[in-house]
Amino acid sequence: MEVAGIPEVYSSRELNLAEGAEIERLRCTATQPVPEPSEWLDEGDIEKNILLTTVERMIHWGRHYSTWPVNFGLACCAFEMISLAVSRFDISRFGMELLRASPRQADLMIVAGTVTWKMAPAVRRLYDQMPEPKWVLAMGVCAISGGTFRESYSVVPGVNCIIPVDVYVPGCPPRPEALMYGLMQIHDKITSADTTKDLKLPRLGGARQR
Amino acid sequence: MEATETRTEPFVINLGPHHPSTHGVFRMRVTFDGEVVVDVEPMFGYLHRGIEKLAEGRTYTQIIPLTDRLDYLASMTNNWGYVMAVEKLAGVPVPERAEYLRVIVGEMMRISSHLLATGFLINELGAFFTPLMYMYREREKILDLFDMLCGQRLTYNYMRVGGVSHDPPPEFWPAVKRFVREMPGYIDEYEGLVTTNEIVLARTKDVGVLSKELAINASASGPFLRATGVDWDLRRDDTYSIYDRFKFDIPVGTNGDVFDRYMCRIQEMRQCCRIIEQALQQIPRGEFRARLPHLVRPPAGEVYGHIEAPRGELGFYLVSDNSIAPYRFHVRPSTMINLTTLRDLTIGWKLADLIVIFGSIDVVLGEIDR
Amino acid sequence: MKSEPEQKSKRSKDKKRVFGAGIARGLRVTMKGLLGRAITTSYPEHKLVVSKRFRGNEFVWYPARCTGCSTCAKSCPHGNIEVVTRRGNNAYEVEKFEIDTGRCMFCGLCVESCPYDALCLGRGYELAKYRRGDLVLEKEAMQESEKRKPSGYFRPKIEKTLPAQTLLIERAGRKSRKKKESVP
Amino acid sequence: MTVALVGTGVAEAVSKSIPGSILASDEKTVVVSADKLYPAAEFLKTSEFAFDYLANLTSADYLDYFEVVYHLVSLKKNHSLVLKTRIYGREAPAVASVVPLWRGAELQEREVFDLMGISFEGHPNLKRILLWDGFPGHPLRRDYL
Repeated sequence: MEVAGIPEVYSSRELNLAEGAEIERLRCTATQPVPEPSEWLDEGDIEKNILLTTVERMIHWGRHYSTWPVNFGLACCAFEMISLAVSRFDISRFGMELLRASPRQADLMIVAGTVTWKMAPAVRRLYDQMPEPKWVLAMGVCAISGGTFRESYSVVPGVNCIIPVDVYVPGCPPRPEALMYGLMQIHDKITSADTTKDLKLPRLGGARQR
Repeated sequence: MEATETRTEPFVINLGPHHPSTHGVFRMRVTFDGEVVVDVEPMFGYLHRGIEKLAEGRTYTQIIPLTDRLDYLASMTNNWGYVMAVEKLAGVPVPERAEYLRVIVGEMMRISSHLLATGFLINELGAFFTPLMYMYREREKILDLFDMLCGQRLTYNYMRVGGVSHDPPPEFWPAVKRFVREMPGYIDEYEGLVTTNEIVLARTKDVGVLSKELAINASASGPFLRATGVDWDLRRDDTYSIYDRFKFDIPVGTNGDVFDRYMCRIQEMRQCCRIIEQALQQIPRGEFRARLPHLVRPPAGEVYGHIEAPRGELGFYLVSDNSIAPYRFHVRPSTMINLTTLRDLTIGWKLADLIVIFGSIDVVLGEIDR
Repeated sequence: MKSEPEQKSKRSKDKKRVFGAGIARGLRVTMKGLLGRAITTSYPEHKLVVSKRFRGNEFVWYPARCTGCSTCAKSCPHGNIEVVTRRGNNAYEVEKFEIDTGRCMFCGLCVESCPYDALCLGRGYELAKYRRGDLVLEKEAMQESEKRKPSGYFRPKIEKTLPAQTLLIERAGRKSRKKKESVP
Repeated sequence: MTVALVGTGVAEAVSKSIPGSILASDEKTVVVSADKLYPAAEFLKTSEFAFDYLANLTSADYLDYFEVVYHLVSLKKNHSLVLKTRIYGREAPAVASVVPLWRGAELQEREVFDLMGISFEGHPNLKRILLWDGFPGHPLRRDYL
């Protein structure tokens, strides 16, 4: 990286060391799975039904028909994800027009493939860069648990060690239809979520105190 | 760059590991002077899964699913290369029918892989997603056939030591015949849309030229090597399996630029169709899998088996100590070695050309990082 | 590269250019796409028939046939199958038979190695779950039922009874002469 | 069809030119000593053998010694050879780099350095490639974990 006449700010060596240190730091801290954001699953019917009905339903309806996934291919599963985006299984039918290249424009992250420790800080950063509310879909067994590479020295044993996962789609790789089914599960989750909780506003009606 | 006084301060851009044009999790640390590439440093390892280490603890049969996940766009040829190396090591004969089946699926895999390579290349030229839609249409047909054969679309686990796992069902044959009959027409369609397109020609002709000498010295292989004019194809020059029974040409480029790589792939697809057609005519009836004990236990020794995978020479180096698992398992990654010359190819070109040149090498990260 | 396209492009340059010819050509491609048969599958409404040998993301296990020999567990590349047996009268009783589909790569080696045809792969793929723990299949979640059908992977008897696969090549291919094809 | 040259014949020619370089040879392979590797490789490239293409470079750990394996091919004459060298000692094993002869060795030598811990003297940019800086140990060694 040396260009004559101009002093370097950081050498390649320093940058590599800094990257290695960050990987090691994450590797030491991320040992336990992050629990799934699934508390809403246990909510009773009555609690679910007391809503800011119309407005909330409208928001959810709009949201679940325009979930934009971030174009985040890691390994083999990425090509099934692309299969989903192109002609035969067209995800435009679900309002997921494009796989966004930037995480800032996306609200769904499809973790498609093996997450290695070297990639883990990048995955974490991409997740942090996505605007709220956001959902994560772990596609394929490598993302769910490390899969066949779980015992390897360089593979994260499940992406849920780094980021919370909403839906797990098993398969190695799952068929595009299986992934579509997973996306529909995400839609279900969106429509039955609780907006006021996301917005951290005091609930109207005093149905429940958190 | 004549006017040196207008030179800007160089700056560094990290392309990847998450970037839509890097075919996965590849990363380049690129130094630019204005928009001109001054230095490229490829960085890998973002998909390093330790397959070589894992394989040391698995039996020879259990490694086959691992090889699927090496170059996941050409799983069949990976299977093939690996089982061929083991057969060479253990001295296992392969039935005729299995050899023909391997050729048929191997060549179909090559078509499918080249379709993606050209599709993504044109995608990166700016024709966003439309060519990919065309290419995927044909690829889905091949995947359907593989699905029929072994029940998966991407990771097949089809070949076994001493043959293949399944005989194709009866409905496989008319579908393959029909596919081979129709495929040249589809290739014409792509060529009509793309090859004579002026934008494509302007962006690819004489871009990223690789010389013959450098290509050989840098151990390039596959269409990347042949595009430079080196007439070297393992299917003919180090004949393996039954390739000596087929008539096919090996397309060779002259210039070694991006366009030649594209043309090599397109013409190779036509040759693949020819090979499949001949194989379909010649295929005999009979056994498709040799009768072997459940656990393969090759004698102590070592072997280097290599085949012409869609992306180049794919080699497997195995060391056996007469146990049920290999002592050492090494994969010669074709695309990683092709990337040796990335720096030479891209310096002096602009950012947009860097993406195109990189796309023309056609990398698959699963194989590079293993 | 000596290529025909180069000659072609020269030829097309020599031709006299007609205003709007390019647009017409482009529209012809569009019309062809518009009038041809669509290849998109509208998934939740129309489902593709999967292959007869489809390796789905679930397992079908027959407790009556299983002897608890654990050949499947031995052939699994990463030890994903857990079998616990208890000595019963005259045979082993399978106490625990567990496969973690959140780790399994569905390579089918266990099915291939089963000497009693007691383990089959399933045909289901719609198995996305909200919780990681739900992906672990236990004995009860693996027995054959109306929803859980075995696949014909390495089970030729089952394969014969399954419906034919939807092939894209038959749906989107060009019209071909109907001819009786021989099976090599 | 690529002809695999008989190792003993090649070994004779190599030892004639570079005395004392051959450790062993058999039908398939030629094993040269680690300190004479570079001249031997140079001889194989420039002499009548004309090995202009380095197909594969890898290494294996036999606990007593490390073996670095070079699969050489001549595209002109269409023949091949397996060249090996042995490095004794597990602390800081080192061997000369062949990058000046074959550029194709560049990334493969870095990989061997990363995963097996053999350093190549004279390599232009020898640093970790697949794993990150600060990774403990070299995973492909037999005694790793």
